[in-house]
Amino acid sequence: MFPVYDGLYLSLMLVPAVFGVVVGAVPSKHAKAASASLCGWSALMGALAYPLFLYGGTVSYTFPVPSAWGPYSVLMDDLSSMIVSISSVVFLAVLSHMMRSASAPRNGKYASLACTLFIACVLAMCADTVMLLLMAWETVTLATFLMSLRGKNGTAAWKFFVIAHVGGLMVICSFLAMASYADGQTLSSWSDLSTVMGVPASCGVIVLLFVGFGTKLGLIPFHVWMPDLYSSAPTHTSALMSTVSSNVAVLVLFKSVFGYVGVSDEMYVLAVILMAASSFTAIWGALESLVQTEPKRILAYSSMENMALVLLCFSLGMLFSDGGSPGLITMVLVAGLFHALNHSVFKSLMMLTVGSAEDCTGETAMERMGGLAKLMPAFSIVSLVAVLSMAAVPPFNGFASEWLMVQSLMGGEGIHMTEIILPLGVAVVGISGMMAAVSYARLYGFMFLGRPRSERRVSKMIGASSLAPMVLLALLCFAMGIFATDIMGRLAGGIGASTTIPSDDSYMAHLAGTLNVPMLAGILLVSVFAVSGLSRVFRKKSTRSPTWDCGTPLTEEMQYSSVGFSQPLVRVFHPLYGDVMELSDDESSKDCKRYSIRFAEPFAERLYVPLSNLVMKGAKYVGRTQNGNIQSYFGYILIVLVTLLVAVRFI
Amino acid sequence: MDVVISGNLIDLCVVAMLLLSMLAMTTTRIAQLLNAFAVQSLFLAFLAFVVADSTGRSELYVLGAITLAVKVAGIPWAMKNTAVRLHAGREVDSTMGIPGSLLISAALIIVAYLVTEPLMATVDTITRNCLAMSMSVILIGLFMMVTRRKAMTEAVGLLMMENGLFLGIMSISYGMPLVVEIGIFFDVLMVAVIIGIFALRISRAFDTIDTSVLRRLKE
Amino acid sequence: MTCVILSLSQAALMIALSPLFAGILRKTKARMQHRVGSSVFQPYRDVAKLFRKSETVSKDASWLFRFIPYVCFGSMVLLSLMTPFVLADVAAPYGDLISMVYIFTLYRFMMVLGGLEGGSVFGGMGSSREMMMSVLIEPSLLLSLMALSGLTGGSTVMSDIPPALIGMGVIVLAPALVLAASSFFITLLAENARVPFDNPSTHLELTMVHEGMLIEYSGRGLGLMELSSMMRIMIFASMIGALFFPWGIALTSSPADLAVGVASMLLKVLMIMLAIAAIESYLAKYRLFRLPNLLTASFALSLLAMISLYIL
Amino acid sequence: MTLGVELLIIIPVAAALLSLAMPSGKTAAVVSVACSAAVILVSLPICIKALGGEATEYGLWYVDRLSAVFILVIGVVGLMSAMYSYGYLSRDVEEKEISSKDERQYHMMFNLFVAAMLSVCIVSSMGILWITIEITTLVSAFLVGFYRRNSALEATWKYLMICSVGITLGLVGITLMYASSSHVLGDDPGALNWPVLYEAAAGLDPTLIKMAFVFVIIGFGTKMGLVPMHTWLPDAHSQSPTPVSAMLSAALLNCALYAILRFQMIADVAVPGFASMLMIGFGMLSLAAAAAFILISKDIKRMLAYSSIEHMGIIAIGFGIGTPLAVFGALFHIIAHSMTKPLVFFSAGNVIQGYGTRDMDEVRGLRKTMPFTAFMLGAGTLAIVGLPPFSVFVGEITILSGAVSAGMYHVAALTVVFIVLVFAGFTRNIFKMMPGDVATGAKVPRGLSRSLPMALLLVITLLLGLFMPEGVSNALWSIADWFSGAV
Repeated sequence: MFPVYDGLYLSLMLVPAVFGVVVGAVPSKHAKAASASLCGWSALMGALAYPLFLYGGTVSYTFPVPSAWGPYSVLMDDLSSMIVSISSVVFLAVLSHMMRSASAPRNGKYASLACTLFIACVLAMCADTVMLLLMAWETVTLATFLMSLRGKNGTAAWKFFVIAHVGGLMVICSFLAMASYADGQTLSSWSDLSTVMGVPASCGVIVLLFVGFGTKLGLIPFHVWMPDLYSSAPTHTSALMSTVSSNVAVLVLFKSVFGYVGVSDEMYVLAVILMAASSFTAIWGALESLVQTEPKRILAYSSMENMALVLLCFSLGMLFSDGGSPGLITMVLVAGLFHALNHSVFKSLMMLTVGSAEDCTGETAMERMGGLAKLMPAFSIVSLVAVLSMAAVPPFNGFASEWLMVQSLMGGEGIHMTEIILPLGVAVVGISGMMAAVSYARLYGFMFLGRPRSERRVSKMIGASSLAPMVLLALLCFAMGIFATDIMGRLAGGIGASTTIPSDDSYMAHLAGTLNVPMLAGILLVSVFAVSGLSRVFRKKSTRSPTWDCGTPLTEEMQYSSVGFSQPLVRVFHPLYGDVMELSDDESSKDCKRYSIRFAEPFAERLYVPLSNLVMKGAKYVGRTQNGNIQSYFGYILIVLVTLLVAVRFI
Repeated sequence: MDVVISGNLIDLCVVAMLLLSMLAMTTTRIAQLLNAFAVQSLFLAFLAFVVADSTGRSELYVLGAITLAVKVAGIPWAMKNTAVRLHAGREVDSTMGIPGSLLISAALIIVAYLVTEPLMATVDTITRNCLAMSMSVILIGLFMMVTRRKAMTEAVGLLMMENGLFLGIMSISYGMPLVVEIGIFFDVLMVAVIIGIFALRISRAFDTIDTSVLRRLKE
Repeated sequence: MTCVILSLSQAALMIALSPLFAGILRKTKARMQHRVGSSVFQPYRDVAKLFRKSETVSKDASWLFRFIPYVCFGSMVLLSLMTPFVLADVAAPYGDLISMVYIFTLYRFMMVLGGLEGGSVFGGMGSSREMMMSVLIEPSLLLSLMALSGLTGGSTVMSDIPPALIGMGVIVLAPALVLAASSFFITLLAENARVPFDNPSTHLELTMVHEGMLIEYSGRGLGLMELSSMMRIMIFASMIGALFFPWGIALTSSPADLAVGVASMLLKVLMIMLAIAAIESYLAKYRLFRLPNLLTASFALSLLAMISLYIL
Repeated sequence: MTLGVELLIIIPVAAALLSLAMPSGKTAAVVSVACSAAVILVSLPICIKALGGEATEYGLWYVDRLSAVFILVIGVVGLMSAMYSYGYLSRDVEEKEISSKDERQYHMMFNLFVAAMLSVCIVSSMGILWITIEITTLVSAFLVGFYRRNSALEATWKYLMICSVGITLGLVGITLMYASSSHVLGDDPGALNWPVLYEAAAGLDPTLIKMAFVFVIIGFGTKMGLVPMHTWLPDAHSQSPTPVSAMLSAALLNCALYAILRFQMIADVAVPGFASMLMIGFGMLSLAAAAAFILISKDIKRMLAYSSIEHMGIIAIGFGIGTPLAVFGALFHIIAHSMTKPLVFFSAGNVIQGYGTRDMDEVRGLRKTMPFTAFMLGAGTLAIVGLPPFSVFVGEITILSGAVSAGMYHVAALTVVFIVLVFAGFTRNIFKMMPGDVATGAKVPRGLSRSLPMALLLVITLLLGLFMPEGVSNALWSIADWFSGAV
């Protein structure tokens, strides 16, 4: 594009959001609406990024004011613009759902923070200088933290904040290390730094990057904040956090590992370790999601599982660089990126679903919902799309990316030493995918199907304004599934442009013949509608009757419970759960005891609690030196003085 | 004066100062402590005169005179008065017994010797031997502050440290430029005065000048 | 064009024959248990009867309840169009092993949701157990297919596999193939709710899995669901016949080849049905929590298949 | 050309006398504000000239690039604190905690304090530098003990005694340095003047310089708040009036740092690497201990004091690393910390006066009770713990970057660990106060004199973090290059 237009486009996208930040802070009744609409405009502009890229090429711009580390500049290349576009659409949908949602905070500050988040995400995705990237990335953390504060959830938000900060500092350190080897602060000029850095340093940097971004994506053991925060933060915060900011993390991680550092074939061991970590995370996320009783907690673990699959793909990409064909590397990376994009679409849809359901019923526990499909059929259709996409069922988008993952795992055979690793990888994808599907079936089944499970009736129906963004996202789920091969091709092109992996179309060409989602969808739809059409033509009488009750009238509670539903699997994987059987007195009767099972997150109980106790103990120990006695204080000075003098004398 | 004689005199003064520091560590009465300090300051002043005489640096006379006026007479007198007025008691409260204090003081002297030993070669003043002594006086002064509980004894420790410091200044460089020297001296005086002001305020507020009551600000 | 016609007609053949094989299975089982058993054509009659009957739908069920049988049936139609049956290479543009696995997931997912509709306890229980099994099946299913594709050069396109295996000759009856096939056979039993995983002929509350999910269905819906499950076992059987032991399958569309293909395929499916019948007669249904052992064994078999692929 | 460096002392001293003569406390406060503004105005031409690379040197005075940074920081912090003092003390007067006469005395001491701190940065002789630093202690002792409560007296006593011991040790260091310089320069009266010393640094005796630096870093480090000599700091900061705490933290500690830096520059030439090692060691120790203290503190002002220790530690590490990048970061961090910490102190001051307690466990519902203060406290907290887009973030990562590019990975790693601990403790303690219902009985302090300096500081720290004009960046880089001997 021409430089003038680059600046114009960026200012059309970012300036309204900047105004939105300010406008939202004004104490006025209309602040929220004004700020959110400004942000909406920005998101709309953001959605145009990829079309504009196709039309005019890379957008690059340097801001007129410099930072302490030289200029701020922005470069929107192939991959960035695509991810910016999709993220912006998601952002727009979440934002427009927020406008009318009953549970969203009503003041303008929330919208103002959303504007901040949007700016930070966009800038992080297309930053071209280190400082801008690091600032934007940390601002993403900050904005999500502030957006997630609500009522008394301070501890959950704080946990997130601290863990994310740990990650942020790791990311910062890794970028600083890269910067110390590269010449200059311009990211687009960095490539294949591993040749300069040497293998140990670049492995260190890659580990820092994985763990650093992994804190946001829920890599074990940094995932402990996720369930608490997702369930206690406002819905739209969780939606944006798990989708848009995850996209940012994935994109930057991808660019840094495969572009800036560059992967070399000596990183075999590291790749295997990272693979193991992400596999474990995926299985853990899926396992834990089975025992959660709040929809949002399920979604938290599901995000963890999905993001772990993305990380798995990236680590496979590293593994394949040791002898794999460039086409294969590209394919597995495409799978990862595509899955991240898909995840952002279906997860935001699911988050909005859960949020709307909570708005309608006023309940947050799955155990007390149910029967929504009968009351709100349109809502249930849209949500079914989300659930099916998440469960990786054809012809929706989740299927396409998981297909590609499995395909590349299968195609990776014969590469150095991978005989055992790849089958295990396939098993991981299979088992975690299926477990996740179980937990989505459970989620959908217990929210939408059956009879309402509590006396409280649905207080209000979902409005068209809430449904519209969800329909948009559902259509996107479908479209991204249908046009999967096209999107994969584009992503492959983007990968070629932003990394040093030579582009190789052989696999993609082969792919087009194998994965044929339109064909699958076509046959499926034709056969479903043909048969259902036929049965409409030859209509038979249909009567409504109560569910078979074996002679006892069925009440709300006489249904299978969501805890019972996953019990068989819990029994199978019992040793892995940190479930605690608790015996307590029953309030209703003196002689009765009540058994309950509590599923505590083992990582929180066994790792974080002891760790924080240890730190606090150490801190208290140090604190005792400040004992108020001035004589001890003089003593410290004397001791330090004598020690140093003696040291200087003899060393 | 003959160089040898002045050298001997200087050594004598310095050793006396160190001995007085040790003596101060063994005192159990405030009055004794103040006396020890006054005598130590007297030796310091004398030392200044000797050095001034043997090197011909007349500003050291001024310094000696001020020391005489302030440290030998003024401060000990003021402190004695305050101690009486405040009913501060005659005892010096120490957190450590006399033998222990003396042993540690001796150890500090050894440390001072060890660390200053390489410096001896680099300084070419006639008073350079005093360096180790001055370091010892400083360290012992600091150690006195560590072991003594009363505000007044802590102040004396600080003043003794400063005596050691002035000894050091003279021993390695025959004194700093006069402006600096005078400034430093008045500063020290100001410190003494202000510490005195606050010691008064504290004694009024807490009815004691035992600093062990000042322990409420802590973690 | 001939390709499309052949493909459609072989799918039609599969759909048409599936109740027959279900009948054969039942009949064989009955004979092995020294019963007379119903006619091999009984399943046709059952389905036809169900289609004619009026439907009773639970008051608590939503639109999804009526929709699910169509989706289940549709996905089975899709699968039968994808699977090589008589002719190896008809399904080329979309017939892919991995897609296939995921279409099975769709089928199962929908069936589970159907079980949860209506709020019946039986449905919930069936769904719950079905989900447990499917989690444990999934890795071994994927791995056995991976071994298969690894054996034939890494392609996951179904129509590539029979010619590749046949081209390799009999040496290909390597441990890998046998192990993968046996693992796949176990998943067949599990997926199709056969003994020892489930007893298709019982409606005992505490034991049923598959039937539990269907308990609220009646009339046409039930008919479609029954038909789909017969098609499912047919598809699995023909996958074993066409992919693991493809000898005899038609590689070209010449009439002679096709005739041999039809004959050999029917024979292979018949053998598999007989094997299932034998197993069902000689084994009892396992306790629910013993099933993981069996499925882990299947997983181990498929993993061994993968290993032997490289090591042997 | 002489630019009237003396004015930097004369103006505040005159203002001190004037404020004592004022009829009321409020007019005295106006005098203080005017004085600080005048100081900034007067210092601007001097500093700009100095930053341009041209040192001003005549008589006792010496102002170069390094001093210019500190002068400007003291000027701005002084102005903000003077403004804040207006509202803060008049509230105390209203509540009969202090009398109007006390208020005037306060302003007198305040202006003297400013004068003392400015004089630290403009004198040439290291001996006089020592004197001026001692004067800052003496003057500020009265400010620390301004509320004549027992606890304030205790804090003052500790402050005075510990700092006097420290400063005495510092003088030993100066003496040793003088000994080595007079050895080289002979009996030159300028042998303690910094430019002369710096010129002759290469010829100074390494053993003496090493020992001198040990004394200097312990002595002035006491004043700067390096662990384990920091013990006076939390007491003094927590007991003094809030504007004074801000001054102590954001200006006074810098003065001591300034003195250490002057010595470090000499020591780095005479004994390369030695001073750096000590700076990193003490910096790391300070950072570690501050992290521990912040985790357990309950008193908001003590926590902020520990945070100052932490930042002084980070700055010391930055200067210790000594590469131009790290020094640049450390210089930036000085400015960033000094612009941010008063903001946090001022908002904490509002909380303290509003709720009547310093205990963070007793403060709840801040967001609803005092929205403005809560916002400022929140923003200030985020800024001080090093989150973008605030300036402390830039300073911290620049220092980290210096550590990484100098190959000191262990330094970087440890720094990160402690920064995280500080972050965790600080945010937990502060954000715990935010939620909840309106606190009954809280007396919300209001007034432009409070909100204006806070708003200004927020804007400054934000702008500093986001943008840096090329002129400023060049000036800081030139200092960094000069400091690290890269020129």
